[in-house]
Amino acid sequence: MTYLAKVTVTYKESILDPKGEAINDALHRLGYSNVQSVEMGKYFELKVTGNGQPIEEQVDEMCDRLLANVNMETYQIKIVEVED
Amino acid sequence: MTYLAKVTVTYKESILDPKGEAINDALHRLGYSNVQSVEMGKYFELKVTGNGQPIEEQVDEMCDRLLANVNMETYQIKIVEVED
Amino acid sequence: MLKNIEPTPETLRDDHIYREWGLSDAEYELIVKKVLGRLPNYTEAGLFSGMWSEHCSYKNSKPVLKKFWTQGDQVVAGPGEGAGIIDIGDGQAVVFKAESHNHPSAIEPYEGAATGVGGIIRDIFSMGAKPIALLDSLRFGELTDEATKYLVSQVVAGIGGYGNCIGIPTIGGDTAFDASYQKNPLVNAMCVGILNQSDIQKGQATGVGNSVIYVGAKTGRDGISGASFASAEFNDAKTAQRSAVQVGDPFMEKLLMDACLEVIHDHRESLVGIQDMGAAGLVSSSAEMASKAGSGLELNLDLVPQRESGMTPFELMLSESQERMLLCVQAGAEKEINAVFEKYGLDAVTIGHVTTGHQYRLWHQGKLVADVPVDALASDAPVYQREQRVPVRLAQQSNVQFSPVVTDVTTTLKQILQQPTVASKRALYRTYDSQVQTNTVVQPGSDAGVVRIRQTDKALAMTTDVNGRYLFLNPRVGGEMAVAEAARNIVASGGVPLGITDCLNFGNPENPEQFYELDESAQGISRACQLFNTPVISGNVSLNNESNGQPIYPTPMIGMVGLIKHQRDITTQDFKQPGDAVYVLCDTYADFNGSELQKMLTGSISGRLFDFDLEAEKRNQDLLLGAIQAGLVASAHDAAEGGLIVAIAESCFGNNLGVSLISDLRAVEFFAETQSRFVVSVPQEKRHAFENQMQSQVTYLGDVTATDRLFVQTADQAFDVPVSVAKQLWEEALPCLLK
Amino acid sequence: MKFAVPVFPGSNCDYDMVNALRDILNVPADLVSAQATNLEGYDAVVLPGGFSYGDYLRSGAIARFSPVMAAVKDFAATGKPVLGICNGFQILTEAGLLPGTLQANRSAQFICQASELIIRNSRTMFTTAYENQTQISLPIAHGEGNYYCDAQTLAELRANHQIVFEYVDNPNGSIANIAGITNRQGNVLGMMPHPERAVETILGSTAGLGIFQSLLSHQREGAHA
Ligand SMILES: Nc1ncnc2c1ncn2[C@@H]1O[C@H](COP(=O)(O)OP(=O)(O)O)[C@@H](O)[C@H]1O
Ligand SMILES: [Mg+2]
Repeated sequence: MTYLAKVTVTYKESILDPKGEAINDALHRLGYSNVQSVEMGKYFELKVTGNGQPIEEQVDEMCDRLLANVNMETYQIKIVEVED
Repeated sequence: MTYLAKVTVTYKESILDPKGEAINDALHRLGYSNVQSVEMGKYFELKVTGNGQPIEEQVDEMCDRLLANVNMETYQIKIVEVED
Repeated sequence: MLKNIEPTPETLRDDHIYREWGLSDAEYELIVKKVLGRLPNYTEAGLFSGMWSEHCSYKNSKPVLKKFWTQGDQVVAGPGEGAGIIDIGDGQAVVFKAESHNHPSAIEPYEGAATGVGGIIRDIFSMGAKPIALLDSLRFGELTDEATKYLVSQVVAGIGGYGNCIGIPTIGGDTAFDASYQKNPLVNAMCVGILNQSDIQKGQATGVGNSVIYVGAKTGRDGISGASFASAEFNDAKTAQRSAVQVGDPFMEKLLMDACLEVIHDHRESLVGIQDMGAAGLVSSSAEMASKAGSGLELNLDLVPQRESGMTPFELMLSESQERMLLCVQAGAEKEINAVFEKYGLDAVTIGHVTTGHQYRLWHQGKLVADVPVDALASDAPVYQREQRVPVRLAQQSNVQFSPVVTDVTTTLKQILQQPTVASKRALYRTYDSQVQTNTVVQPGSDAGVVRIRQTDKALAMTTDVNGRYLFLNPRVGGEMAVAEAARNIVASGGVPLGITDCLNFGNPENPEQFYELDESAQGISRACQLFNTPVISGNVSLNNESNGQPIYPTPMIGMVGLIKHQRDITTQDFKQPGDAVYVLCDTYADFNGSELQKMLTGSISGRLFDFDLEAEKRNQDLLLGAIQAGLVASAHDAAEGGLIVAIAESCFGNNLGVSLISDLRAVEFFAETQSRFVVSVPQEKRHAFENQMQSQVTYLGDVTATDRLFVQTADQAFDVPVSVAKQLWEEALPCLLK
Repeated sequence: MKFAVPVFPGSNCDYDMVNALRDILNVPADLVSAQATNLEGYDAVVLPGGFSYGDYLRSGAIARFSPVMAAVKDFAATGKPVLGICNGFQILTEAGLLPGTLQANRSAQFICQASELIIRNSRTMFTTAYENQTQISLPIAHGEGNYYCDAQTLAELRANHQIVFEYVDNPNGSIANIAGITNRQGNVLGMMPHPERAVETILGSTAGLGIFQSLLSHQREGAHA
């Protein structure tokens, strides 16, 4: 079985997001005055082969160790099954 | 009414994703041999105030004009209503 | 996928499919009748479309390029190889070349600019040289709309993104803004390397049985037909050309560069030839390597590392995936070479070998999918003698020099300092790492960037220049001026000009007026190169720079490198000490057509370009260089856009010094753009020696002061402004416009 | 005194560092592979600048898992000096050898320029050559040098005098103008500015020499003690 893990990583709320702010400004300059705020994060799609172990846990560990810096980022995981 | 638009932007299929490859290699070195591939994209959360116009269309336009480069990227939008 | 059903040779002919790839009917006929004597199949026709594109074959520009001055005792290798090579003594040589990435940057500015940098770096290290510096020459439309601002910020980010990551300092360049580049920006990158002459490599594949090894990134479907695309006119309707965009991977390229240089240095006996895969990817690199060596070549495409499944031979051969190199290696030495690449974590795969005869054969899934004479691909592309005609605008040009009326020169000075073309470019170049490798003596911001050469007393000065406005008014004289300005910047920095590279950015060669511009400017460039003893050693042609039928200003970017013989000669444009005497070298005339002032006051440029005396230019440069080498000069700065007063102001800014000057010129003439001039400052005790040496070509204007005041009394008005105020306007103009 | 300079794939200031150490300071220095598993025989480790593994995920995030980083941790635990410059600083924070993180510059742009710094602690083994509270100028060149930590960590950094360098005009948005910090023990220093780019007059400045000279005299004094 193969899984697709979709992971989003964003800054914790207290952390400044300069790239998000830059995009927010750019959108305002383009005339989208109803944009209140923009946050910019990372998105990962991992194709993972099932190996008998809980896939959620494995991906969670990958996020915790590598994909996110838990000092300043949080992450969300969504896993779907896909055909190989 | 306020909306939260969640946008993921990823490369089109034919485009090299050097970031994804570097992360894939790193995960392998960390022992996650069941990871087949990693794609790295961008994730945006936009808080948008309703202005009577269809919100989907507006966000779609923002993606097309700024958040993604449609020459090499595709994007997906999900919109939820939030309290102000 | 539909892709897998390839059209038959007959369909190809009947439906004229080759036209989509840029092959003309006549070219197709030539392949059928003369080259092959049969119909080409899909793959073969694709190979020809790539190799016979302007980008690879120079079919439109060859007759023009032939006119270039390429001679000189210092030339070790001229145009023809990946990059040109010039002797700098002690067994060392400097290698440099420039490359344009205009069209990709218009579509995807960050990656287009980044991959332009990546490509030119490969050209340099494939010669065996260590890249030591990058420069970038940029042209954009007016900074009045969001799209242009975005373009600027992304192009600059892409250039920095690549150079910073790979660890090559970006130490210079030039940036200008004019409406003619609005939809068609120019993004030219130049790379400079040094090598020991014993390490010089050739892109050749000789020795029957020797192996062809593929190294670096896997091949994907990105950038397919990029070569034909780069050479095709770009207009709005075509923005959908998706596959022509690539993503750069500077991390991969750093590994590739380090590994290739290790192979070149430590495995000399095993390496036969090495070449980067640039435009038209695998076919261009392999066919050129074989053709140059008079060999045949056979490749098994199943062995090519592939990023995507189901790629066709056409796609594999024409993909322009980045960060790939092709090596020819002695039979039997493959393991030894692969071991080096393995150490860097890179794929190195033997994909074919050198054969007897002169055929170029490709195998795919057991089938022979292409079998064509190798020279037909690489060197027998048709060459066109395009028609030329004097453009109407030049034929009808007014002979009158623009005669500006300026009532308050200080205000005009403040305004001109804020014109984006004149204003400080620091906001752009400060995003480039200009110091990595710890050899940069002069960072961006002076006339030329300077890097020292370790273990010697030498240094190299480098610059890029061209003023498209001058060429628009007179392509030939404008071409001379471009070379002269580059040389002026080298000389002002204390260097002896050695040679040039170029990017010829022009419009459509099939338009006789635009071809005239190309041809004329090449002649101007050539004449200046001969006079300055700065041969053309490499370059690049970018045609069809027009959008919706409007061509850009003719813009042949000149990249020049000079040798500074002793590091004590390194000179910058900043005034150094209060009390130093300020001189101007060469007289000033009321030369205003094509000037920044004309553009600012009238919104456009027009009229006959003012006169230019190349011999006088050469004399002035020799005089200044002599004075610098004699240790008489504290600072030197050439006068360019905005004229003498801008050069004086810029000389004040670096060390926040003032000046108090008197001149019998009229105030407005301080904005004239007469060529061949320098603002020079000289320590008081050296004035006498300096004046003697300069043979009365210099005029003493006054002294550098410790005050915050730029004061120039002219025959009519006075310039009078605090240096700090002028500097602030000049520094903040661009960041403000980019907001 | 012998220096080790670990080289990660993508490091690009590694040669600049060994050149400065060998040619200008006349001390032995070796480039050490990221695959190396021990650092025996070295007296100091300097993690150089660059873009390890392309810095494609977060700067320093992938490099921290290299074998040599396990060795660097052991080395640091012995109390010997570990200096991380630019990308080296980023790796040290990712590896947990220093607190906090380095984010994208507030301008979201890479910045290469001279930066004015104030020496806030001249008693560390890296800074004794400088006068306390004096100002020096060192080059910076980074896109992600915006130091961040939470309030508690910041209070600790202050209480323990771990803040070594502060920017005068904070070019990247760092919290409390922080340009360089040590660990609690004071033997691990991370800094964004590049001292190895400021060791020769011809390159514009020699203000960076003090860091290395401090280490050398620390070593000499240690030998006498
Ligand atoms: N795109 C760029 N990249 C790097 N440096 C640049 C760029 N544009 C301008 N500069 C630098 O800014 C300074 C002024 O540029 P310019 O006005 O073109 O000088 P000049 O007129 O002497 O040729 C030079 O040091 C030049 O190298
Ligand atoms: Mg100049």
